[in-house]
Amino acid sequence: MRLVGVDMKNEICEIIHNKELTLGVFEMIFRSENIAALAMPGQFVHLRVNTGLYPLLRRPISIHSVDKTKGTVAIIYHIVGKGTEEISKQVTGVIDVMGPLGNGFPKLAGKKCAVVGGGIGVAPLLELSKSLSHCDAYLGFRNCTYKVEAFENSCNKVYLTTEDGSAGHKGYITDQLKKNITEYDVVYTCGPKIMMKKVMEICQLNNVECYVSLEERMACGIGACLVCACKIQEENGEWHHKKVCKDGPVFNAKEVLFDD
Amino acid sequence: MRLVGVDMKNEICEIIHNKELTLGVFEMIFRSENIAALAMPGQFVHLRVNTGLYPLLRRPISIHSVDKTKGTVAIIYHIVGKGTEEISKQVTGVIDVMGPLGNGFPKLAGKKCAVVGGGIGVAPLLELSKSLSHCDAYLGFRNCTYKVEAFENSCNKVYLTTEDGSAGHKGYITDQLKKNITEYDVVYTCGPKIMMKKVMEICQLNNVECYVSLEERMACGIGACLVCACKIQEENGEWHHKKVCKDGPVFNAKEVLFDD
Amino acid sequence: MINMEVDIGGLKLKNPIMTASGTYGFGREYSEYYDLSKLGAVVVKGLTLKPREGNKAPRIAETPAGILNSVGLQNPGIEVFLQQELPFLRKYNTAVIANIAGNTVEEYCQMADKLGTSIDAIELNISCPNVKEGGVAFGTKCDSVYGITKAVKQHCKVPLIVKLSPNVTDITEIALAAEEAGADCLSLINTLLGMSIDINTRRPILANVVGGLSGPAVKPVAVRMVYQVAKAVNIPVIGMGGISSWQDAIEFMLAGADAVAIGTYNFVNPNAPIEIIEGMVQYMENNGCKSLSDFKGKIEI
Amino acid sequence: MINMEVDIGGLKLKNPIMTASGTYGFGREYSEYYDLSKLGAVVVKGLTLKPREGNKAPRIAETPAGILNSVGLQNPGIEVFLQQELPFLRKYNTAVIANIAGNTVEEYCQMADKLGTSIDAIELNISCPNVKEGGVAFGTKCDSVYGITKAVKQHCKVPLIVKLSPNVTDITEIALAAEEAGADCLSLINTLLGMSIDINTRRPILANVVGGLSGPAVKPVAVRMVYQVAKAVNIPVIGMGGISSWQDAIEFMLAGADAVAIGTYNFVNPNAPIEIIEGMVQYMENNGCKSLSDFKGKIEI
Ligand SMILES: Cc1cc2nc3c(=O)[nH]c(=O)nc-3n(C[C@H](O)[C@H](O)[C@H](O)COP(=O)(O)OP(=O)(O)OC[C@H]3O[C@@H](n4cnc5c(N)ncnc54)[C@H](O)[C@@H]3O)c2cc1C
Ligand SMILES: Cc1cc2nc3c(=O)[nH]c(=O)nc-3n(C[C@H](O)[C@H](O)[C@H](O)COP(=O)(O)OP(=O)(O)OC[C@H]3O[C@@H](n4cnc5c(N)ncnc54)[C@H](O)[C@@H]3O)c2cc1C
Ligand SMILES: Cc1cc2nc3c(=O)[nH]c(=O)nc-3n(C[C@H](O)[C@H](O)[C@H](O)COP(=O)(O)O)c2cc1C
Ligand SMILES: Cc1cc2nc3c(=O)[nH]c(=O)nc-3n(C[C@H](O)[C@H](O)[C@H](O)COP(=O)(O)O)c2cc1C
Ligand code: FES
Ligand code: FES
Repeated sequence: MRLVGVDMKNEICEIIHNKELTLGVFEMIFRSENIAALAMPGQFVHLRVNTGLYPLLRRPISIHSVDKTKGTVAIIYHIVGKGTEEISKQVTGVIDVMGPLGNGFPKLAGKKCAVVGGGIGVAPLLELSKSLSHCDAYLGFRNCTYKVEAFENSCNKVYLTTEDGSAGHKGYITDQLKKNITEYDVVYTCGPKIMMKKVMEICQLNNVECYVSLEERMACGIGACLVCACKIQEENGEWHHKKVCKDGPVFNAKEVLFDD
Repeated sequence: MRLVGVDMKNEICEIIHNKELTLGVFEMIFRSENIAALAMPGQFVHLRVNTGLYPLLRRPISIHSVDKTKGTVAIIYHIVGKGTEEISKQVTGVIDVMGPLGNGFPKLAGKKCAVVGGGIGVAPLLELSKSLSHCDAYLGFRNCTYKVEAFENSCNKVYLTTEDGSAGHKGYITDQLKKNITEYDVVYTCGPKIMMKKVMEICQLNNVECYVSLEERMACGIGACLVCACKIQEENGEWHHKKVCKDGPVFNAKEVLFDD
Repeated sequence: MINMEVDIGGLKLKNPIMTASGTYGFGREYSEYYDLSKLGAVVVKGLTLKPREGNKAPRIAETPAGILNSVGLQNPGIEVFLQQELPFLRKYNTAVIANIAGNTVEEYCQMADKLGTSIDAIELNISCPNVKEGGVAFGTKCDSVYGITKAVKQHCKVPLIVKLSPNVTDITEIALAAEEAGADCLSLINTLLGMSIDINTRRPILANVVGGLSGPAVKPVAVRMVYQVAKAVNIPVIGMGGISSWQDAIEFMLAGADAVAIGTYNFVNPNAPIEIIEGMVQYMENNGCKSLSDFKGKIEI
Repeated sequence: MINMEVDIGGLKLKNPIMTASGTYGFGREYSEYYDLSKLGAVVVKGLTLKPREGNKAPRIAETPAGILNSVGLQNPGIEVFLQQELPFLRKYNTAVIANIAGNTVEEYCQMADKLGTSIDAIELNISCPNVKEGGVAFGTKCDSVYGITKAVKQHCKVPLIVKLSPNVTDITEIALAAEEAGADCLSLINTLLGMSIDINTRRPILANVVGGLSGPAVKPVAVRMVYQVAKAVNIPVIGMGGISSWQDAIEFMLAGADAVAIGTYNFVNPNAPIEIIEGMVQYMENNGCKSLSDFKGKIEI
């Protein structure tokens, strides 16, 4: 007796390209008709690093964009450790991918939206911005910028900041957002925790709906192991540990409780 | 104060080629002027498998031949497990090599010699046969043969057997040796334990000096860890555990005690 | 015809491949990857009497060929399990084993009562390194293992599996205590207590400081313990700890395990249990084995 | 100026990097790779009163990120060590520590007598899993650890290091027993007891059936134990178990180790100890550390 559709699998996907965009930031495109067809902005894929037993676990990476006609998926990732470094070395061949996983950003029809991305956090926001009828982009980087043009094509207006002033405004992207916050109904954000906290604060003060994409260390990526806990507040004020991988990674900002 | 020369090191050597000779048997040539200059027939190199932590240990492989002018070293190896499989995949780039290690075959001037190799055991015998003034080769294979021509160039006579009769005589190489054993003063052998035992027996019966190259699982490869124990009988009849890596791999057959 | 059936202390499984507690939730997630009816048994996430939120994140660290976890028994409590999770699992033709953990012997007994015969077996988790009270403390002394096993056995209407901690001086001593107290089956190993430090932040990677080590790294310890325990006791043994391939599963069974569980490796390869079942069938065919007893415990010393 | 000196229970080392017993012979082999005078200390292969041939081969098996060994204390005996091996090591400006193992308490004491002050410290190996008599049995019970430490201490004219076995339920209990009995320093961990089976031959890979697990796989267990022990005792601690990089060495020192030893990784990279010393110097420079106490035990919980 089988009541649930058995349709998920890990796919062995052909790597089409895997190139450095800017210092330490890579873009990989791989072939998966399945993921390209199903993916929603904000979902992620779970990649197996093909060097055997160390690192043992898969690595979660957001889906950056998909090409449904070609059946391809693009991701952008930053080299921060062993796993991402190994992935960056796989320039040809195949990669073992689970996905699309998690819940994407809710798309609210007819609203005025802003996407606010910090660094590699811009990755999941591009596809989202394309799917929104009215959207501005706020992109904050430390020094190197990437994918700005793509946002310029998909958004009304792009605000750009770098911490060193090498491109766009010098400073933090949240300062730009603060100035214009009253123009928006909904804000979507992904980036360093400290930036997202700030964005959440700005939205709350101005009664703007806000969705955040959380990050936590993962094992299974599908909700079975409970290692990716985040604190989520219920309507009644109680908090519970929810799973970033399955209940998220996107949450409504008003539910999210950050420790410290 | 430093009394011993600190001249050994593990070298990162450029791989010049790494190709399949016959089903599952590969030849690798890498550059190492140091090893090419110092190596004696019967010595081995200890190769690091470059996939990280599993397999963790290096793999001992006999030096097959060296080209002193070009400064290159050739090895022949059989894929039997994870380590050799990974090594076979490294077709370009570099490999981390310790060597030359161990004691080679003693070359006895002016003697009539035979080298007896079984399968991959032929590897260390080629260079030896080249250095002997009078040498016949006995080469036994299961089905695929390799390097026979090279022995034909370096030896007086080459006896060849395969178990399936696909090349040379059908049968075991030890049967060939038995017929001619009285022609030799010294026999050098390397191959499966069962073959070497047989060779040792034939030599003993005929009072022919015999040197065997032993194999044992290794860790350090240089004599520090004592994992590569073999039983060696002293003149007085007592046996001791000696180190295949440092005291061998070549031993005088009359000292060797095989268990079971 | 190959028969993979095995009896683990009164519970018959169609094959010896189970999933390890805590690595498999309540089966829902992996049911989207394959038909759970193919499994010998599903062992569910460790249950407690009341819901538990578990430890703070980060709850996971990677180590050479292994992982450290400090989930800390997050679970919805036994009532929610019975009402909302068990019915789902019951749609499949596979045995369901409840892994339970309590703060006191009484709590364990109460849980056994509540579970009654609604599940196929109970696995007593007296070896979880990630909770302050109870947990590992119960599992490391012979007399407490004996006491708790004996007590729960009286409340347990289904086969009782006692899960052993590897963090002990002599595992056979503990195994014998559990057997003597009436355990129907033993399972081992739970995780080894470990720790990992981020040298940049100078903090432990796990918010809980220490955690349980699992994955391929622990396999040699697990195989040794299964071998020792299987020799010492007369009840079936479920082996686990680092199994990632059918070869590993066979290794545990040669060492004496009657069945095996796949834990950490589910995270790496969601189809691992199925591939291991298939590989084992192939192995049996290639080696002319008609039933598991043709190789179980057949290590030659 | 960076000062890497450390005092391990009365013995001053120029730096905290030592080589682990049994992985380094008597130093001869690695002396061909680098100048031994660069090391904080060399710990020699475990010595016994009489020469020992050790166990049958195979004595090594590979496991995920680790190795199992069953050398079984092959060594030429303490007399030959003193006459033929020690003089060689004494040519170098590094501390020499003798690791000793006996079948009885008396044997340990006799060896301490024979060693006298010819070595710089004695490491008591009461935790070798590869010998039948004595060995691990001494090391797993508090009273026997106390007894043997106390006895040997009376015969020991140099600092006494007690090497702890990880195969115990509570390592701090054992550590405290050793401290109370007069140990000047503790070292840990020795190997974890493990086993590996060749599924084709159905035999254990090691002729000795079981062996000791070491290498990166055990690092999280070792770090946890060093952390626990360093918190519990007031004597210095030498940490080891799976160290393969300077980062690992720093991790052990943050956990509380005063010095560290490199074992298995010598086999992989013969220059590992030197590279680790160099990496540690670099780390100290980058982090503005003037002495080891600037980071030793400085884990933030
Ligand atoms: C839902 C989700 C989406 C993500 N999308 C992207 C993306 O589009 N591009 C990108 O560059 N990165 C993304 N990340 C972060 C990315 O997963 C980590 O940078 C990566 O796992 C680091 O692996 P490593 O081996 O290189 O680093 P290591 O530091 O060696 O990793 C050690 C461990 O920490 C975990 N880890 C380290 N950093 C993070 C992190 N920030 N979040 C979660 N786990 C972490 C690793 O998975 C691993 O278990 C995402 C994370 C999540 C949870
Ligand atoms: C001195 C010496 C010279 C050798 N020369 C050659 C050669 O020229 N060509 C060649 O193909 N092979 C040679 N071998 C054997 C070779 O070292 C093994 O086949 C190889 O280590 C197997 O590694 P693996 O990972 O592929 O196999 P696995 O079976 O995965 O290895 C598992 C473990 O067993 C050890 N092992 C397996 N087989 C042997 C063996 N026969 N001898 C020693 N250790 C073994 C491995 O090193 C490893 O520790 C030599 C061995 C020695 C000791
Ligand atoms: C994330 C995680 C959670 C676990 N939770 C439990 C649990 O709730 N109860 C339990 O008895 N064991 C638990 N375990 C231990 C496993 O069931 C198993 O005994 C151990 O992981 C060894 O097997 P493995 O190496 O295949 O993972 C957990 C293990 C992991 C990795
Ligand atoms: C081959 C081998 C032989 C060993 N022999 C001894 C020994 O004689 N005495 C001892 O106290 N420890 C011995 N050990 C244990 C090591 O000293 C060390 O405690 C252990 O290997 C953990 O460190 P590592 O992971 O860095 O190897 C031996 C270890 C190995 C691998
Ligand atoms: S990663 Fe396993 S539950 Fe989220
Ligand atoms: S391999 Fe270490 S002594 Fe021979």
